[in-house]
Formats: sequence, structure tokens, C-alpha cells
Amino acid sequence: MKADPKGVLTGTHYIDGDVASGYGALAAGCRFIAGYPITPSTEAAEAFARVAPRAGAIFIQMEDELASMAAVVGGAWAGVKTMTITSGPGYSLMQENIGFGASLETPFVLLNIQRGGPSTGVPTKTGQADMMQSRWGSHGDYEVIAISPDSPQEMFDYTVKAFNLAEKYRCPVMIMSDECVGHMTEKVVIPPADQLEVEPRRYYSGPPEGYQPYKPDPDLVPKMAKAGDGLKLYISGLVHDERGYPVAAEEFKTIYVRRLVDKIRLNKNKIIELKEEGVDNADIVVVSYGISSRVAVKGVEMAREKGYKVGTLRLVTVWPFPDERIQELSSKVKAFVVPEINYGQVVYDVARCTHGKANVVLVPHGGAGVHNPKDITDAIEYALKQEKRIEGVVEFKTRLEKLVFEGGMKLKE
Amino acid sequence: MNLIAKALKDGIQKSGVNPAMISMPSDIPFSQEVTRELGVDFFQTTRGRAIAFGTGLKLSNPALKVMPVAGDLMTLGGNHLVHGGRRNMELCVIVVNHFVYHTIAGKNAPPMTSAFSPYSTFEEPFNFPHLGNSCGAVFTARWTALHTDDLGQSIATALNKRGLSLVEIIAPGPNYYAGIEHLDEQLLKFYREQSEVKNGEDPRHVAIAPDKKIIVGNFTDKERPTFIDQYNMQLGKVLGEKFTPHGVIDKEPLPGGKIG
Amino acid sequence: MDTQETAQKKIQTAKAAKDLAQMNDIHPMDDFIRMDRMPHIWCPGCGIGIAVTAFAAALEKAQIDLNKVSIVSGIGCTGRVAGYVKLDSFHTTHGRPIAYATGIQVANPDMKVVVFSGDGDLIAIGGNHFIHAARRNINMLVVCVNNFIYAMTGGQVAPTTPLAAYATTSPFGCVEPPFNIPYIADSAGAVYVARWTTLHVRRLMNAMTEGLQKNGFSVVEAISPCAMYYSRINRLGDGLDMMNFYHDNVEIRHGEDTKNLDIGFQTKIICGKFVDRERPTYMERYSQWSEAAKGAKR
Amino acid sequence: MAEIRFAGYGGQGIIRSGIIAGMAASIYDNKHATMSQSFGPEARGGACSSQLVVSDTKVLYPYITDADVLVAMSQAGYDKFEPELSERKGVLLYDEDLVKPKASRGKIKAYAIPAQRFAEQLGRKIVANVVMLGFFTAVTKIVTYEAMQKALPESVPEKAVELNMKAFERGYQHGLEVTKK
Amino acid sequence: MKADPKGVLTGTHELTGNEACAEGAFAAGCRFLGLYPIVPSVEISERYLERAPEIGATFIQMEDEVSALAAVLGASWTGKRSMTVTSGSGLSLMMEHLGLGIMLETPCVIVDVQSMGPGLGLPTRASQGDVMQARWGSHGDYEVIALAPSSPQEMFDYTIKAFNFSERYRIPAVVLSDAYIARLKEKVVIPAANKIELEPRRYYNGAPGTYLPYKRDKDYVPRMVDIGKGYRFHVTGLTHDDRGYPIMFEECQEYNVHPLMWKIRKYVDDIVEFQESQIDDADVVVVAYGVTARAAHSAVEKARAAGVKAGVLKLTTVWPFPEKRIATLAKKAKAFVVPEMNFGQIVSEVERCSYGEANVFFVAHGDTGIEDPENILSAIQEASRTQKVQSGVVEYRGA
Repeated sequence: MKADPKGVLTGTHYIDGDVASGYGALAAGCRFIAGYPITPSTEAAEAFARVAPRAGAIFIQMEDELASMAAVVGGAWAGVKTMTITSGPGYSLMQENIGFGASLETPFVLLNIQRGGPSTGVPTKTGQADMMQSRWGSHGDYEVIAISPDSPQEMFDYTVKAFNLAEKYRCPVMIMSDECVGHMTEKVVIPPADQLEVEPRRYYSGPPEGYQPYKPDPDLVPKMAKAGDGLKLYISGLVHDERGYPVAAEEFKTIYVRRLVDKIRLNKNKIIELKEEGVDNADIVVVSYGISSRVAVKGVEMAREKGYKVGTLRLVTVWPFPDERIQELSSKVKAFVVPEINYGQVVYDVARCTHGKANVVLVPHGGAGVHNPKDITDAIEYALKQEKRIEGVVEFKTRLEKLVFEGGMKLKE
Repeated sequence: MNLIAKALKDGIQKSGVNPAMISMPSDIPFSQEVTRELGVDFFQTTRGRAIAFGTGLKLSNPALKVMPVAGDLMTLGGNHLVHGGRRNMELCVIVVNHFVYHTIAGKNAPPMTSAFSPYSTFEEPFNFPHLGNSCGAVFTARWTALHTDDLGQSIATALNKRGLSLVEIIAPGPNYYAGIEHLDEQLLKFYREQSEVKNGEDPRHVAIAPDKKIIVGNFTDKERPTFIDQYNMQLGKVLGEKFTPHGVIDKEPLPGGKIG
Repeated sequence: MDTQETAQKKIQTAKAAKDLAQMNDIHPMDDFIRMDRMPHIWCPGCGIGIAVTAFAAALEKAQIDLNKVSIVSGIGCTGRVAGYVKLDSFHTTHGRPIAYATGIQVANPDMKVVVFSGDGDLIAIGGNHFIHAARRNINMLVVCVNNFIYAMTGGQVAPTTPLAAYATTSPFGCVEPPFNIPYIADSAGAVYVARWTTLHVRRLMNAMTEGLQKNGFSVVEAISPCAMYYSRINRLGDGLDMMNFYHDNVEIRHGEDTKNLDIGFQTKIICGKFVDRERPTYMERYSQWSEAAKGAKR
Repeated sequence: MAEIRFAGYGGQGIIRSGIIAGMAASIYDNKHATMSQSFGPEARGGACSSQLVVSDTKVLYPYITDADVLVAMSQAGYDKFEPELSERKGVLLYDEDLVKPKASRGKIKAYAIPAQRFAEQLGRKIVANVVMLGFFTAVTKIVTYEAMQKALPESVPEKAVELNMKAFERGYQHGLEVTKK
Repeated sequence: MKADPKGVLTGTHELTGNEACAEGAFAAGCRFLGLYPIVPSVEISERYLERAPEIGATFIQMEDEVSALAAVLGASWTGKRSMTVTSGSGLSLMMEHLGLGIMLETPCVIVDVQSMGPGLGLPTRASQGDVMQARWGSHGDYEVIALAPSSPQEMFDYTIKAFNFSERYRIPAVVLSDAYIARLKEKVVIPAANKIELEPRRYYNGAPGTYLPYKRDKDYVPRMVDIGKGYRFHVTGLTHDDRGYPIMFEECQEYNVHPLMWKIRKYVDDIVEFQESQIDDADVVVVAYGVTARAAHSAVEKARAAGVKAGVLKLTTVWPFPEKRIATLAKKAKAFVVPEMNFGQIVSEVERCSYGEANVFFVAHGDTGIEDPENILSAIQEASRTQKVQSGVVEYRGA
């Protein structure tokens, strides 16, 4: 299906990532955003609020993040594409209703502009420490899709893609951006509406009595319906059978939750998007995502100048995780270097998939800034030197750590 | 729950609204038989978020009639109620209040082991109609589940009201007070004796207290622009011709029943 | 961890130098304000500082032992108050200072707990805690600085933004009627409710004093200019212009029925003391219950 | 490729400067330009800076490593960012009324302009950043004059276009004069 | 420090897991409970408040879980040991304040009685679906300590342990119980108060003007004071220096947050606890925690009887994870079997820590309620037959 021209701001813009994502949502057909202001994500909400009326879309600022998330799930069941926008603490508040949305198999998109954490942390500066939260933040078993864009153009493109994936798999899709990308201004080209492919919602079209909200198609994804169509929907967050009715019998739980996770796990090869460069005969592969992958470029460049064979693997979709690809690479390379703006999250999944065949070096960063590319170069160099297999993730000691904890720190307030 | 379901059905019938256009987000688990009987779209939401969920439904499809049903004291959802009232979001909120019996009967002799009740007994309960009224609800009413006719009528009025309306239903809660189910007969008698109808009473005077009768009736009934009215008005003013009012399709009046 | 200590020493030395520089000026507020944290972050023309000054004076006037006062703030411009006040002070999460303070008050009833936060924090995300604490009548003073907007995040619409006023997330004018904070507080059960603007420093201070002395849930709404966002977006001039506006448009009506206290866009603001009543507090009811429980058991 | 740092304090339009220059470079000069900003919650009146990387090819690494240009509109901004200016090729542009530069190091070339004073003469202090942008355009030639002429009207309120164009011109002419010497 | 006799119900009792938890809390000196009722954790609160008046403990039922944990954090700073009890969706609502507790380094205990999720799930049925959430559910970087009891006795013991860990490391500690243990009634032996060792709070004893709330001792853990003692300190959820004042730049973030990891990561060996049985000669090691460990033991007995050399590694602390022990066992054993009442959480940790040296078989949530020993047994048998090391987790999907 082509995008609705009313929502597509075709042209060349010079905007930041937040705004690009707001525009992307409108272009993808999002017609309802419920949000609550939180630095550094607010610009996306503001951008959407400004352009929403031209496409008949509506933005509402709710009383808190809990309400925003609940309203977004409600909006989706009223038949429109919906999204919410938040950052760290707001994301934590949304967790209950994210799980609720996932259990109802509700398609919606969540934009999380990550900042320094934990708790209030550093609101105006960057972080990548919500990655595991995006996967495991709500109680119970579920699977989500998480995308990590690295530029304003990608913020636009992948917001559209996120909506498409959400519709396709009837699940929450997280855009795990960060403050750097959110507040980075670049040229963003928005194509004409007829060049934007959007996924239509999979609606049920049979007789009203025959509708079962959780009866899956062969790809394990059920068809959606909307309120007000006379289907007498019964939608419950409790464990339910295919008709949506709550059931107490244990086996339904197994079938139901298994399908919730399987519809992503078994379709994962269709979902995963990776960007690889120079991995074929590399000794070291740098695995990164989001802003870190742009920072890593510099580190890799410097390492290559020294004659090292370094490849890069960028996780565009972080969840589901590309287990097989990492496994495959781990028998070819010597080590993986994983720069993340946290003290170790996605790196553990890299380590898990190597099965001891390659070393894994984490280049940590606490947030409120990005890596010094030299650290990445050093980590590459370090990884190359290791002859032996090292069990566990090696936490590389960064310049920042040395500066702060080994003296020489200047207080610049 | 039967009493309440009956009242809801009665109310929907009296209101003349097409049940197919009614969405009912609820944090009380109605059975599928009941909701099919009502003929509505039913959503069992997370605890306390029925109003927030309903806000999403309403704004995404303004043609829907949204009827959030909230259980017990609305502890988690209090904020959504007051903000919904302030915005005057067009929602017909039904609050089912199970707690009152204990408060009235002065059953606060601790320790009691039945679930939930003992913690609350020494706290004063909310005066819902007053709270609803003060945050801007256009219609507030309270009935016991026993006042079937009046309750049905109130629900019908509330459904056709433009704005947030709040109907408090005082009912025994068989779900939670399993142990006192046998009291139902007595309880209903108690309700009958202990309640007093005072339509149009200032809601601030209808607090429920141990030594007072339960005041029931329709309290608030006023007109205020709804959120969508206000949105269309303000954006129409600022954007002029360019703006297509939200929720008005081809300038036809909204489907989904009488709109006052 | 010697290295860590070294780093810390450096911070301390730098701080100490800064402190020393400030030593020469001893200010009457020194015992109350964390001077080592000055300058504060509030913009020129903001009223929060005035509210804090009034609060300092109120503490003095109420003759409360400063060691027995704990102050809790949430997130936002006003949320920074706890950080500048030299009391046992907590800067917590967005919207939850009342819940946090409830824990302190119930666990240690000897403490006088003050919640000092903004309208977005207390009334938007924290609305539920606000009404429930009022219902329970938890013994605390809530100072709500109302500047009609989310200022820390850059000027978004708040549940106190008057109709038709502009904000970044209401680019075509606010479409939601604002809360009447005294009315909500009153109907939820607060025992003391007053509203003043930051122009009325003395009256604001008196209200805070009374609130501090009151046993129960007291609410003081302090209307304050936000020159950086609210005034700028709505072209209302600077902080001084807002003060002038308060001067010309505030009407003092003590004892006014709280339902008449709505605030419109640049319309008359009614200030005064509206509610002052007695209700048993949570702790009073609790100890009653607790005694009865002990009796029942034995 | 050129790496540019704009530094000053909140309210001076430092980030706006980065956006206008970036827009001119990327949209009207058809290059690639990445602008990132940094500010704290204490931004009002506090330190504020934006960094702009302009390149003929796609900008991969988006931050400054070896700055080509520092545009300093406050002493604090100058002090903080002067050290990152390249010794080999650095160009310093500063408001001579607001910044007292230290002795020059390496091959850094410094150019001064009373941008704020010019802006006041034009009637509004707030356009000092645009005066500086004109100066920047003339001295560094990273962005073309024509591109700036197109980008500027798009980035300021309609009512203020004329004033901003004047301010830009004033700075630009001053830049031409200074570089002629 | 010994336990206060007032809170210790010395003797042998028949208690449910939930009741034992409340008794454990009292024995550990817990004197504040902030709660919001949610099935299946309510009985803990009921027991708590039934006994609270005589012990002199206080509690409050808050308006939601968000505020329940907020109140607990506030109460903890008054010097009272504090806890909250909840279940799945309640834990989701607590995630923001878990982060605040981490950042303020506030000791407290969160008891999560796991039931089926996601969403509303099935509140009355047991599950182990919140294990990863306990570790990763809040935003930002942090480490937690989480314990998984498998019987009412362990509910009692581990609740005390959780309080001790939380005081020792100034961290919120999580007890991951489940709906099954909650209702299971068994013998619980409560020792005399002087036999219960409690970790005292690490107080700062200096003069009021000199207190720095985040000045770390050599082991990275800072010291606490009670409010109302005249210290007049400030703490914040923002990134802060030793004084608790917000300073928001990169160096301070590193200075503040990295030690939050170290204070746990560098003491992992002191924290990690597990129980092993028949592990020395085992070809197949069943890694289990909580109630599934009971089924695991039973399956292992049967496997041994059938001649398969199997053993159990039961995790007492799920977080931090016993990486080293798993790595050592991976070199000795042929395979791990991991039964969990979820669809794969801890099993990925086992996979990660076995470094490709042993097969990892996963027994997902079965159809028959509390993990069926027969299922685990068949998985053990399959594991013992499989020779070649396979890459990735092998999901055992029943015979």
C-alpha cells in the first residue's frame, strides 16, 4: 500500500532526528500519538503536534507515561496506527502496558530516545543503556522488535519501517534511538507519497460471528479487528484462547505464550536487518548499533590505517538478535569488539553466540557522551594481541575510566 | 456482577445508542457471556487504566461511544479520572464501589483476614461524585445496584451526555468478599434502608460516612465543551479553512446514537 | 580505591576553593541554602526563588527545628528546590515526591515533611498521589509552584495551562481546560488550602507558616512567572511584566468557595486562604487502629 | 571536510547558527553536513555549543576531532573549546567585545568582529549570531554566500527576514574587509 | 548483629511461602511495608499487618505500585528496614523506582511473587517469567541481587538474606518467589533470635557537617545516615558527585555509575550462592532455581536410578549469575539441562557461560503445571545421549 499523501511532507529538510521521527510517523500513517514530555524526546512529540492536523491526526499530551501507553494501545484497537514517544524514566513507567499491548498482540510503535541512566541520570545527554530493558522490561515472556537508527534520515526511514513491522507482526516495535541521533541535525529527504510503501493493517473480513482475535494465519500472526464494527470484541489481557476468552487451563498458556514468542523467533530472518562492511576477511569485527556505530567508524578507520583487518557489523535491528550470523562469524574471526554506551548489555548476547570460538571485548561508556574513537582502536589492537581464548567478556578500560579513577580529572562544571 | 451487568444493559437500551458502537474498556473481568449479551466491544485492560485506554479509543475513532468500567475505589486510576474530567473527554465512566459496606457498617475491627479490606478500613474513602464534579465531569450520579430503574436511567443519560460522566454504583463485591456472600440478602436490605434519594444534591455533601445514610441520586448535570469540541474550536480558530475538524467525517454528524 | 579517592579529592579541592571564595559573604540564608550549590539554575524573572525565600522565612517563623524537616521534590524546575535547601532533602522521580514523602512520614512520624514541586510534577503525573494523600490526610505541607507550563523540558502544555494559551505541544493553543488546584485539593480532603502569587511574598510566607503548623495535608499553590517559556511563547513580556500583571489582576478573597477559583488566560486570579479545617490524620487513624488491633489480639 | 564549533551561551542563537550553516551547506551547496548540539538543563545563560561537520561525502563520524573553525561568542565557550582547534589549520572567529583570546598557537589564524555591537547598531542584539554567520561565510568560505542567502530566510520568522539579511550582510562585508588585509 | 527477638517467631511452624516471607521480614528487622495488593502476593501483606501492631512495625497501602516502592525508599532513609511485595504487573510498575533505589543506593527488599505474564496473564498460576526483568527491567545500567527460594523455609531464609545483601551493598534486593511457593504450606523452622545473623546498616558516624552521602568506602559502598539526625544531606536521582549534588557531564556519569556496577561485579564471588547435589561425577547438570529446582531434584533421582549420571546445580542467587561455576562445570559435564517456567531466560545465561564446551538443553514451560519431572527426565536422557556439541540452545519439546 502507498502512503497517504496528506501525511507525507515530501521534500528535502534539514531537521534533527526527533523531528524526522515525528514526520516519519505521520508519513507511515500514524494518526494518534499520546505522549508525555520528557527530555530529550519531546521534540518528536512537538513536531508531530505541529504537523498532525494537516493529515487529520491528533496528538494528546496525557497526564503521565502510564496513561500514554494505555491510550496508545486503546487507539490501536480503535483502528488507527499509533505511537508514543518517551525516554528512560518514562520508558520504565510504560513497561506494564507494553507487556499488556504485547499480550493483546497490538501493533504500535514506541520511540525511546535513550539518555544517561539509571533513574533520572543525565536527561540532556546520551546513553544506550535501555537496550536490554526494551527486550526484558515487562514481566512475563514476550518478544519485541527493536530498531536502532543512526542518523536523522534513518530516524525517518526506520520509523516508517517500524510501523510496517508492527502491522506485519502485530507486536510492539521499539525505535531505540538516543539523544545524539535525536538531537543531530542532518539533511532528511522525504520521498513522494507514492514511493513510500506502508503496510496496511491486516483486517479480518469474514462474517462477524466468525472472528477470532487470536486465530493465527500460517505465519503465526492473527488478523486484527477494530472497535465499533459490530464484532462484539472480547479482548482481555488475561491468558486467553483464540477467541480471546480468558482461560484458566494451563495448556492454553503454553500455546498462547509460545506463539507470542514464536511469531517473532520463527520469522526472525525476515525481520533482522544488518549492515556489514569488510567482514569477509576480517580478524576483528566491531559490532555496534545506533550512534556507537558512527563513532566506531572513526576507530575502525584508525585501526585500518595501522594495517589491521577490521570489519564492522551494524545491528539495525537489535532485537531479535542475529544469533546465527554472530555464530557464523565467530568461527572466522579472532574477536569481536563491542562498543556500547553502557556497561555491557548487547555484548552479552554477542558473547553468548560465540560459544567460546572468539574473544569478546566490550568498550564500555557510562553515557552522557560518546566513546573516544581511540578507545575502539585500542580495543581492536588489544583483541588482536590476545593469543589465548578468554572466557567471559573483557571489559576494556577506557581513557575515561582511567581519567576519572586514576587521577587527572578536572572538574568542569 | 449480575446486578451491574443488568443495569448496564438496561442503561444501554434506554439510551438508544447502538451497542455495536460502544466500547467498554474495563479493569473488572466481565465474562464473555455478559459482554456478548450487552453487545459491546469489550477490553479488559491493565488495572486502573480503563479511562486512559478509553481516551485512546475515543480520540482514534470519535464515532465510538466509550464506556470505561472501573472497579474498586479506582486507586491506581484516580489520576486518569481527574484528568479525563478536566479534559472533558467524552467517556461514560462507571465506577463500581465495593468498599462501602464495610465502611458503613463500621466493620473496621482488625485484624480481618479477608483479602484487601483490612488495610483500607481506617482510611476515609473518596467522595467520588464530589471528586468527579470538582475535576469537571458534566454528569455525576450514585446509585446502589438495587436502584435498578434509576441506575439504568442514569447510565442512559450518562451515555448520551457530551463529556465525561461518572456513575458510581454501590454493589456487593462477590469477587472479593467471597466469605460474606451469604450476607447478600441482608446487604440488599441494608442498602434499601440505608440509602436516601436526593437528586440534584450538591456533590460535596454526599460523602459516605459510618453514621450517615448513603445519599444516592443524580447530582451534577451540566454542559461543557468536550475535548474534541474544544480542539476543533481552537484549531479552527487558529488554522481557519485549512483545518478539518477532528471526528467530523464529510461534515455529517457523527454516527453512533443521539448526540445532544 | 586510592585512585578514586584522588579523583574525589580533586573534586573536593575545586569545591573548597569555590566555597572559600564565597565565605567572605555570609548571608542570612546560609543556614538554609546550600551555598556551595549556588548559582541556581533558575532563569532571570522566574518566581521559584521567591517561593523558596518565602519558605525559608516560613520555617523560621514557624520555629521548626530544621533537623526535623525533610523536603522532597520531584522533577522539573521547581523539582530542583530540594537540592538547594539545606535540610534532609530528596530529589526523586517525576511525579512521585508525595508518595516518597508519605513513606518518610509514616515510617517516622516525628518528621515534618514538605513536598516542594511544580504543577506538572504534582498535578499531572503525580495527580493520583496528590488526591490520595489528601484523602488519607497525610501530615505534610505541599507547596505547588504553578507556572502554567512544563519549563524544564522546554515549554510543553501542562494541566494548568490556561485555555487557548500556547505551548510547544499545543502549537495551536491549549485545548484542555486547566485544573483548579485548590478545588481538587479541597474535594480530595486537604485540611489547608491557600493560593498566592510570588508577588505576595509576605502572604505566601504566612500561608506556608500556617501550612507547616497545620496537622494534616496542607496545600499552598504559588503562582509564579515563567519568563523563559510561558511568557515568551505567549508574548507576555518578562518576569517583571508578569509581576505587574499579578499586581493588577489578583483579587484577594479569603474563604472563597474553591469551585470559583478557575484561572483563564490572562484573566483575574483569585488568591487567598480558602480551606482551613480539621480532620483526623492518617497517623491518628492508624494509631487508633493499631491500638484496637493489639486489644483484639490479646 | 571541515569541522566547525560554534560556542557561546544559551540565548545567543548558537544552535540556530549551526542549523543555518548546516542547512546552507547540505541543502543549497549539496554537500553533507551534520550538526549536533550540546546543552545542559542549566542551558539558560549557561554554556552552549553546537558542532558542525561539513563534507563532500557522507559524514560518517559526526563529531569534531581536529577542529577547523571555532566561532566563539563567549569567553567561557572560547576557553572550553580553544584547545580542540587544530594547530595546523585552525581558524578562530570571535566577538572582540566578548572574548579575550590568549596568545595564538601553531598556525591558527584569528579574526575578530564586534558582532554584538554591530547587531545593536542594527537595532537588535539578538541578531549577533547572524552577523557572525556572515563573517564566518566570508572568512572561511566553507559555505557559499548564495547558499546562506537561501538558507537564512527559511530559518527565521518572516517578520525578521529583512533584519537578519542586513545583519548577515554586515558581518559578511566585515569578513571581506578583514580577509583583504 | 543479632535479630531483634520482638520480630522472631521462634519455633517450628506450618506456614505457606507467603506467610514465611512475612515472618522472614520481621526476623530480618523489617519495620515498614509499602504495599499495593495484588494476587498472589496478598497473603504476605495480610500476615504482615496482622502481626505489625504487636511488633511495632508500620505499613501503608498506597494507591498503586509506583507509589508503594516510592514510599519504601522514603521509609528506608528514616532508618527503618523496608520492603514491598508485589507480583508481575506490579513489578513492571515498580521499574522506575527500582532505578531510583539503585541510584540513591537505598537498601530495601522487593518480593516478587511471580505469576504468569505478560499483561494480566494468569494471576493465580506460577511462573518464572520475571527473572530477566528483575535484572534488566529499569532503564540505564545497574546490577541487582536476586534470590530464588524454592520452599517456605527458603522463603523465610532468603528474605533475611535479601535484607542482609541489601544493607551490605546498599542496593534493592529482589526475592523471586512464585505463585506456587506462595501457597505451598510446609514446615518452617524459625531459629532463636540470637541465632539469626543480621547485617547492620552501614552508618556514617562523623559530625553532621562532614557527611558525604556517596563517598565510597574501599569496597565502593557508601555510608548512610538517617534523616532527622541533623545531617541535612541531599540525594538525587540525577547523576551526582559524592555530595549528592547533580553534576551532569561525562566524567561524573562515569564516576557515579561505574562503581554501581563494581560494587556488585567485584564482589560476585562473595554474593553468589548455589547448592549442588550429585554434581561431582555428573554428565548432565540440571541448572534450576526456585520451584523448578524441586522438580529437577526429583528428575535427577530418577535419572540416577536409570543409570544416568545427573546432578543439580540449584541457584540461590539468580543475579549475579554464577558465571564461573557454569564455566567450570561446562568443561566437566557433557550437557546442561535448564528447566524454566518461561520460554527461555536463564538458559541464555547458561549458554553464554558454557563457552561452547557443553550442550545446553532447554525445557520450556510445560503443559502440566509445575515443571513435570518426567519432562526434565526425558531431557536429561536425551542430553546424556547427545555426543556432539551443538551450537545454540536445544529446545526440548517433549517426547
